[in-house]
Amino acid sequence: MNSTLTYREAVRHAIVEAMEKDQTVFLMGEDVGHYGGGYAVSMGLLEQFGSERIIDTPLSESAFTGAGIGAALGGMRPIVEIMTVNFSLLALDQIMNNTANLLHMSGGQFNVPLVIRMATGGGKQLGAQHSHSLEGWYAHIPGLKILTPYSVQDAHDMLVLALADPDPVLIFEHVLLYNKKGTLNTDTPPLAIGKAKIERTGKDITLITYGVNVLKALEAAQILSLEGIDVEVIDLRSLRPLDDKTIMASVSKTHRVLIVDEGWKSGSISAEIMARINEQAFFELDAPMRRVCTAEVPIPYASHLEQAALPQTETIVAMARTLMEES
Amino acid sequence: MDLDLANTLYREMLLIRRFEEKCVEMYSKEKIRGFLHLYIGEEAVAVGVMHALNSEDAVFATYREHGHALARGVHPNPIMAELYGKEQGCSRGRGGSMHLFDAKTHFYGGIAIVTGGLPMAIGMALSDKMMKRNRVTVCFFGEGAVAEGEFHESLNLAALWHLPILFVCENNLYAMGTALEFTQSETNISLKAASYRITSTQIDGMNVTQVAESAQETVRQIRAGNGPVFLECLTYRFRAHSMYDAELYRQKSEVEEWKQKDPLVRLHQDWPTINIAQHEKEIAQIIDDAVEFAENGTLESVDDLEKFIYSSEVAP
Amino acid sequence: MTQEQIRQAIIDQILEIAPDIEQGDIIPDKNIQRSLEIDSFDFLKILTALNEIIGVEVPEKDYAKVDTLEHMTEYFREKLLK
Amino acid sequence: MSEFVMPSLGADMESAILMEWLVKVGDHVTKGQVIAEVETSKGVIEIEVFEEGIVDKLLVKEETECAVGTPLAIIRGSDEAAVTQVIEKAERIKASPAARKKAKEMGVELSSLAASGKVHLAQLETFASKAPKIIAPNGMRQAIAKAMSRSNAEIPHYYLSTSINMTPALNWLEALNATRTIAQRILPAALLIRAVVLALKEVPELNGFWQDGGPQISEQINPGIAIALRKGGLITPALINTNELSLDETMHSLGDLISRTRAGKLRNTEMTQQTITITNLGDLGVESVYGVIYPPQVAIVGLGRIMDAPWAQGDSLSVRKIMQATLAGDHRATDGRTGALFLDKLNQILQDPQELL
Repeated sequence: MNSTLTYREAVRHAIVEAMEKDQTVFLMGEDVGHYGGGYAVSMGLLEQFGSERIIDTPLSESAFTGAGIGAALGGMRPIVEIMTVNFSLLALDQIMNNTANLLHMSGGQFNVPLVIRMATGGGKQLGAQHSHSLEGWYAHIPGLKILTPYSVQDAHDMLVLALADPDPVLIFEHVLLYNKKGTLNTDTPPLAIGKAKIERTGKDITLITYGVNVLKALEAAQILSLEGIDVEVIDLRSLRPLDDKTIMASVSKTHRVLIVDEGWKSGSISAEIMARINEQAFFELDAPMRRVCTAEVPIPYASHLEQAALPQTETIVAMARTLMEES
Repeated sequence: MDLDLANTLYREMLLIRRFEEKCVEMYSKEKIRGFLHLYIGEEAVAVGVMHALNSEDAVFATYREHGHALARGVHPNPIMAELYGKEQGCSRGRGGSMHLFDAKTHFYGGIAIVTGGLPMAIGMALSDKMMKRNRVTVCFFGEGAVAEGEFHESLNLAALWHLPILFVCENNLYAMGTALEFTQSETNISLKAASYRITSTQIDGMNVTQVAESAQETVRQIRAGNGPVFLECLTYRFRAHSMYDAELYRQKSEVEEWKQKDPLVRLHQDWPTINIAQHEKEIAQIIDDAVEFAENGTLESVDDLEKFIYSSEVAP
Repeated sequence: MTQEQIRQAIIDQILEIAPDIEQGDIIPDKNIQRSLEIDSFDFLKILTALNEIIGVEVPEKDYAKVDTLEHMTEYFREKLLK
Repeated sequence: MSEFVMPSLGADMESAILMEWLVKVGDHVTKGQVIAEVETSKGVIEIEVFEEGIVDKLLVKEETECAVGTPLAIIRGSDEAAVTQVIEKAERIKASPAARKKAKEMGVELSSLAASGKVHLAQLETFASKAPKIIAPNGMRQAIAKAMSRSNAEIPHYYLSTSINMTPALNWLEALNATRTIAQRILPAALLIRAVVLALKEVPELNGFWQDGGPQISEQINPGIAIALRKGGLITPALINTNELSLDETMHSLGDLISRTRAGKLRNTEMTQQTITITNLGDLGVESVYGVIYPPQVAIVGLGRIMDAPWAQGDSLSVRKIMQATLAGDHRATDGRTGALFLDKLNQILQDPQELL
């Protein structure tokens, strides 16, 4: 079935679908019930499913994230919503020390089928404590799977995939995407975790990105195409595991790499991707790899500063031109 | 309480005592490495509480958990093998002393971040409640955990959600080397729990009879659907924080004083007919067997290093 | 020295001087120099070496009698018999 | 202090691979000492140093390809102090990894695309489209192709030919050889070279170069001897200073040169200092050879097969050993008259072979 809806509605759709189908699925987090969710994803769900399954938690990120782990160990399929990625740092002990480690340190006895959703990214003038992009950081941790849905389809599908996964999955929903409309097809099976998607084929540059920057990358590709620069845009979808195969195949075709990452450059997922290309496809490169990342500052409040800090369509276009000039 | 029960409790405490003494020996011989936190002196708490549980109940413990694992019924062989880092260990050598796990006995570790186990225990109890399983989750932690935010977050959730959970605070007076009075404005921990509207009692953790009876009663209440209970057990560790430390933070006389309250001695005083010689003999055999089992254990292939990161094979 | 030994000594020397030639390239009744592209220089080297091994010097006037492997073998055999 | 650079071992040589250093830092070297082996399109060649001194620094690792002129080593005078500053190396070609891979696949030297600076895929694609490269079976073929094309394009050749009665010379040689052990025998090839050299002494205009728009006569006579490699290909290394060699010495030097040519052990002077070329295809049975001059030389002597033929002398007709001698000359440097003079001298010498000793 095809329908047009927003990204937010697609996530909600997936939650409703899952909760209707499986009694063990429940949603827990700050303001997910009576308020309707910090980003209104769970609007109306309390009325539909009741307070036993749509659980408003106190401002106790560590406790309710840990409770998600315990419940998952106890046979439930919890979806833990953390309002924004910055707050997830309060739960880092549970996410890192417990969620990611349990299966391994128990010698394979205890897997944790936990789904954690959180809003990520800047662009809404929310300042330095509500605007960061730390998904690349989480991708550092073995034991976790890190998903970054860009499309309305993936906003839905990734939750479906995460709930079907036996291990902890973190989903990062970019705040600028919630209102984006798109088509949701519920008949085709979702593209698996760990598979990147080529959003646009091209022969000159491989542009690797994820989340909201796929949108900016596609805009940039459109502008560049008028100049005769043919950009291939890859939506990574999953930052852990990374789809090395799709990346390397594209690099082997275009010989030029541009990565757009809303994280900071230093120690970022873009750095990791570059390292992998270096390891696996060095002799395909015809120019130094380039990237557009967030400026190395806490995200400022003032709009012009915030916009200057974040990757923009224009900066992507400019970097693509540089890349072409270099080869 | 009868002689049979006294014999059982004595035997379990003795097993923990002798097992850990063997651990010290094996640590000295470098068979066991890493941190080794000994429970010697505190045996009455784990043994008394576990006695109140049935086989379906869930247990979360800390890095000082050899005693809890043994009292819970995890076989000494895989525990010793785990300390040896062998693949026959209860965590396949992936965990070590601080991370004993056992699915069969619902023993969830072995969580070595202070207070880290509390939120998970909350979740476990929550799942029991949501799935309408009549079982109890017991969560052990030290008095040092009280200083962490997760402690308060978790107690609040337990009370708020009316969860079937038993909090067991093993108050041995020292968080590593810092005495409780230096870190808490209110040193009566049971009062803190009570402030969350949790039924809370302070008991003598050196008296296994009292621990067992209190646990029996509280677990019965929890099963009856009366919500969480908090037991503060006053206890003492006879040995250093981890294997050896200089113990600069406490007086030798204080240690000697507490040793007068040794739970094994205490129980024997109450039940002089306990057949100590018989228990010693049998336990010596069990421990010899555990050492032999661990010695004969095999090392997991390094080829399998990256196993158990995900349930199925996933490229990084 | 048997005929076979002489023959083998000649073959060995040809292969020594012209390492790129394979034993199978040497056809018994074909002119050695032409068929194997051995120039007068190499030919002299071969005869010099064979002189050391077999002890027979081939004077220039007899060059026509040692043009093929067969002839050369026969030539040395006869000389040795005398 | 001086730089020892990759020598040019032929007008067509652009680069070579330094295969092996035969000296190490601190070694004392003498003028003319072979200090390294390099592999060129013509094979492995030993290269000599032209001054006396001490090896101060080796600048290039073994198995490195270097353009002609690349400093390979620093030689200091015996009394000079060791150099302390680092000698700047030739600018590295900055080829993208993809360009490097592609160039390797195409068999193109990056140095042929850029002497320095950057190389990207685009340059290789342009290169491929402009010069549809026929992949050469080997570099030697390419080198010959280049030199011969240049010769035919630039040099106006004239050709002369004469039949020479070789019977007196060969009879003389046979008698001489009959008195010698097999190891001391002289081959007709050496005898012919000796004869050519003696003739050149009389007609020196053919021994030299056409350079900078004018002829230059060389004092040394270093005939380039065409030596066929069995695996295909031809090299014409110089027999150095043949003008100072007796017949025996000529024979000996020729033997040494042929052996080293086939072993790939030539010296740089032998690769660069030819003053004329002698090609003798007689062994292959051809009757006459019309050669192509190897620039910047001005002549090539061709010697055909010596064969029995009817020979008229006065009224009588007899069978004699006859050889066709040809000369190709650079018409810019000499005229047919000079060539004719040379062939006549050659003939005279061969009729009176005693002179050859």
